[in-house]
Amino acid sequence: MNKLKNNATEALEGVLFDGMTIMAGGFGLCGIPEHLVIALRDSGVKDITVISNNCGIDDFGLGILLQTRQIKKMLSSYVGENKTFEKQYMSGELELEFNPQGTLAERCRAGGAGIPGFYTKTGVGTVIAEGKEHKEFDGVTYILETGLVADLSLVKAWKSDDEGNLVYRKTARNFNPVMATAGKVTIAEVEEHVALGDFDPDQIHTPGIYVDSFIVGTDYKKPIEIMTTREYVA
Amino acid sequence: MNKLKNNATEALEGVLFDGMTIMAGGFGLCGIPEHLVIALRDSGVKDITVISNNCGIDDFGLGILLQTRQIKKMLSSYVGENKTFEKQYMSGELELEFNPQGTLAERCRAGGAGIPGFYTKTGVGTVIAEGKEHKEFDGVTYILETGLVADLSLVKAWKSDDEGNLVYRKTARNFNPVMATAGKVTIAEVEEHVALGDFDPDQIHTPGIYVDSFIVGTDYKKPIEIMTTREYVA
Amino acid sequence: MAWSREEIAQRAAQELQDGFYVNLGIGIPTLVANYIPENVQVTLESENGMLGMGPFPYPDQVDPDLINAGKQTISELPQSSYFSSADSFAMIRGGHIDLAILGAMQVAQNGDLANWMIPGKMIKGMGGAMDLVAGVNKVVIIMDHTAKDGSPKFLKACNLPLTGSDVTDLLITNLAVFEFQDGQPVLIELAPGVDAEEIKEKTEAEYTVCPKLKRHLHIQ
Amino acid sequence: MAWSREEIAQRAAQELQDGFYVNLGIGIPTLVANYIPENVQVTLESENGMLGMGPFPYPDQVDPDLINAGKQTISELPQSSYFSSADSFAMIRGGHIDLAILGAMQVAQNGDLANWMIPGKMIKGMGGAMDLVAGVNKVVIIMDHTAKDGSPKFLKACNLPLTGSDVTDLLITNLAVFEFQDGQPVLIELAPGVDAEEIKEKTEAEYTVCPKLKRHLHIQ
Repeated sequence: MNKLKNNATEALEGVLFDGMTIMAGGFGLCGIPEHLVIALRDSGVKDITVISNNCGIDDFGLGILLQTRQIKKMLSSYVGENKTFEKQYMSGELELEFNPQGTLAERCRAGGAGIPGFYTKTGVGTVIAEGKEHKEFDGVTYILETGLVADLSLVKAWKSDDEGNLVYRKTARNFNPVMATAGKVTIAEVEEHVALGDFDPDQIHTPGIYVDSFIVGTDYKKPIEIMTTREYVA
Repeated sequence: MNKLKNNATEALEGVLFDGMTIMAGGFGLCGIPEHLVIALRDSGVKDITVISNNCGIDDFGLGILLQTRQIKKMLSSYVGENKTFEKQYMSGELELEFNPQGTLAERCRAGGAGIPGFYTKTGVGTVIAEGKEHKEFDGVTYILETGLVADLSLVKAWKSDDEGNLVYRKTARNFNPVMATAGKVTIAEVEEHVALGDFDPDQIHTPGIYVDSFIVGTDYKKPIEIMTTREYVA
Repeated sequence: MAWSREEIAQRAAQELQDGFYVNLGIGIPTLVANYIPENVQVTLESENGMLGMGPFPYPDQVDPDLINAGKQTISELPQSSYFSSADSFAMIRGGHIDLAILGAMQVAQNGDLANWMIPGKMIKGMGGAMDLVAGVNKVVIIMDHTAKDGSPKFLKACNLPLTGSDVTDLLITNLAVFEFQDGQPVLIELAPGVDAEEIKEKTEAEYTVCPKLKRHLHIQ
Repeated sequence: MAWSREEIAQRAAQELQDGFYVNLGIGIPTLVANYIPENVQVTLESENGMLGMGPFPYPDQVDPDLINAGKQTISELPQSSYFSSADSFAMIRGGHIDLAILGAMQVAQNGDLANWMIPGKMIKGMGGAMDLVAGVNKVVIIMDHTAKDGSPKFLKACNLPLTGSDVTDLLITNLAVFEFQDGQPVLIELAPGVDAEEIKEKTEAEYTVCPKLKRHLHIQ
């Protein structure tokens, strides 16, 4: 069982089909599977439903799949930074389902954990609650949200060992660990491949059981959306 | 905000009351808050409902609270290694609610995560399902389980920094991280107190937000229930 | 004289207590970090997966793997920890964050909050706002008292789609402060030079006036 | 000639496939680890929070912080990882474990399984058994074909309290192997020297016999 693939195209071989559902990790442009998304575009797979907190920007991240019109539907919590998105959504080309960010994260976690539904206070009394089952626990009203499972999850980690054990870096962790658990197939891309035994087993974020294969990416772009700095005080 | 207390008695000061619900981490005798349990016994607090996967052995771990008859009810998945338990349960002195181990873990996780209820396949068609709401998702039947919150959670970790960030060691992690999230008050005991900044922020298991106070235990007994070894082959 | 953005942030900062874990929204709420009272230590949470958010980084320490929920580059502190989005919102939903300070478009007298969409305009999404207002122990809302056309924003009922129902604990505008007591708004403070009459005129919501109404001469 | 405990374990080990993640129950299932076929690499999960469970430790490497779900001291491997009980059962419940091999008191013809309590006796608890049978992709049950008094244990319906309903995928006894195909048991193999008649006599459950019924001369 060799989980390491030579490149993104090889990793995606045999797992893509039109109309499939794909989860993609990342928050904004932070911790996104850059290379796998490019390979996804190059594959030409169509009518994808994408589950991802955001949809990249016009020319980077998931945004590049909008330019090629490969995305049929997005399930996200925020899509603010994308003109292509706005155009396709307004013209009705693109379907969009908004989920509160925490509900989205928990739906992925539930899907991966074999929990088909859970109750949350988030969204009660808002449009999010419309058509959903309401239930009281101890006098408080909650709504039923369902678990999400994807045909394929694409995640970005910092390091992987041969087993596919993953370690993430800083806030680039975000949705990646839960989405790794919720894909029928999960492919990771990492910046560094380490030898088996290099990780402290207490310090693995995603156990290899969730990772079907991984690639080592090079030349990461990691664009920064909003550069904010402070000045050195002399 | 100094979270470090001098000893277990000081840490428990002001948080105990008769009839309270207490979660205690550990699996068997592995990763149990030994010192806090002793201080709990010495406090004399009565009629406790204890949520813990097991109930220690006769003379160690939670078992010592049975000897003093401080426990009114146990919520556990397995209580096999304890004669005192058996006696008190058979005589009706002690109430007992069995939860499947995964359901117990998930109920704690849900309680800590503000999820009052979730559906699971575990226990469908068994006594565990009796009286619980059944619901179908995609043609499969699940039962509703509820989140658990405790008045107090006692957890055992390996190391803590000043902020109460915790790191666990090997399988001594078990129920401790989820129980840490599900206590209205959470007290940790650790083997080592490290300086702020000693932990890699990527490698913290329980963020300090969940830990109200902690103590550094000494002379850990850590009894082994079943010693199994292999021989060196010459 | 209405409070400036900075003064509103300064007033909101007075809600911070020692040991609090706090989530600050985008915009004016972000400024609150500049006015944390002396002797008060708070830990800032960023819902994309960080506790112990530090200040903006020095230019040579910018790290694309380290951003806040507003996608701005930030820095870490010795007490910082990182976790997944699921763990972050478990923390928020589970009531472990003491205080959130968020902006708003409208607030209603029953505590309803609208701050995520305007029908007819491009909807960007609610991000984590719905989770925050539903989960955080105390929700402080910051907004201008009236819209640009002078119409009130503190209403009998919101007419914009809600972010949460009955979720506001404290409302700080550029003119006044309202505390929700048992779900009912009470006017408790006035900005310098603002009187109760002016608030009455510029507010649609029904509220009571605290007998000990505090008139600020200046923000302290 | 009925299979021994070791031979049952050996037969069960044939269900292991390369790359499988496997949970082994207490008792005979534990022995399966000794018969993992060559060229097959499996990763053992322990539901108290470990993937990549290694063998028993050398006497001087015993670690009280490192035990398996049977509370036995074990060792770790280069690929091991540790996680919480919640994460462990998320893995199990979420269908990520390929195979579980567990002991039983009774199995019914609809796949019902009873392996956790005998009414009237002290109940020790189900531990993780209910979660495992509900969540793991393929559940292999190992048990003696009959009770000590000779009464059948593979029944029309279990009379002991269930661990799970309709959860058995393969039943290996000391006399035979039954595969549940579309929920119906099919006799597919016989232990050496055992014939179909003997199985019929010692079984209460209704089952069909596979046309290609395999008669073992010896376990390979």
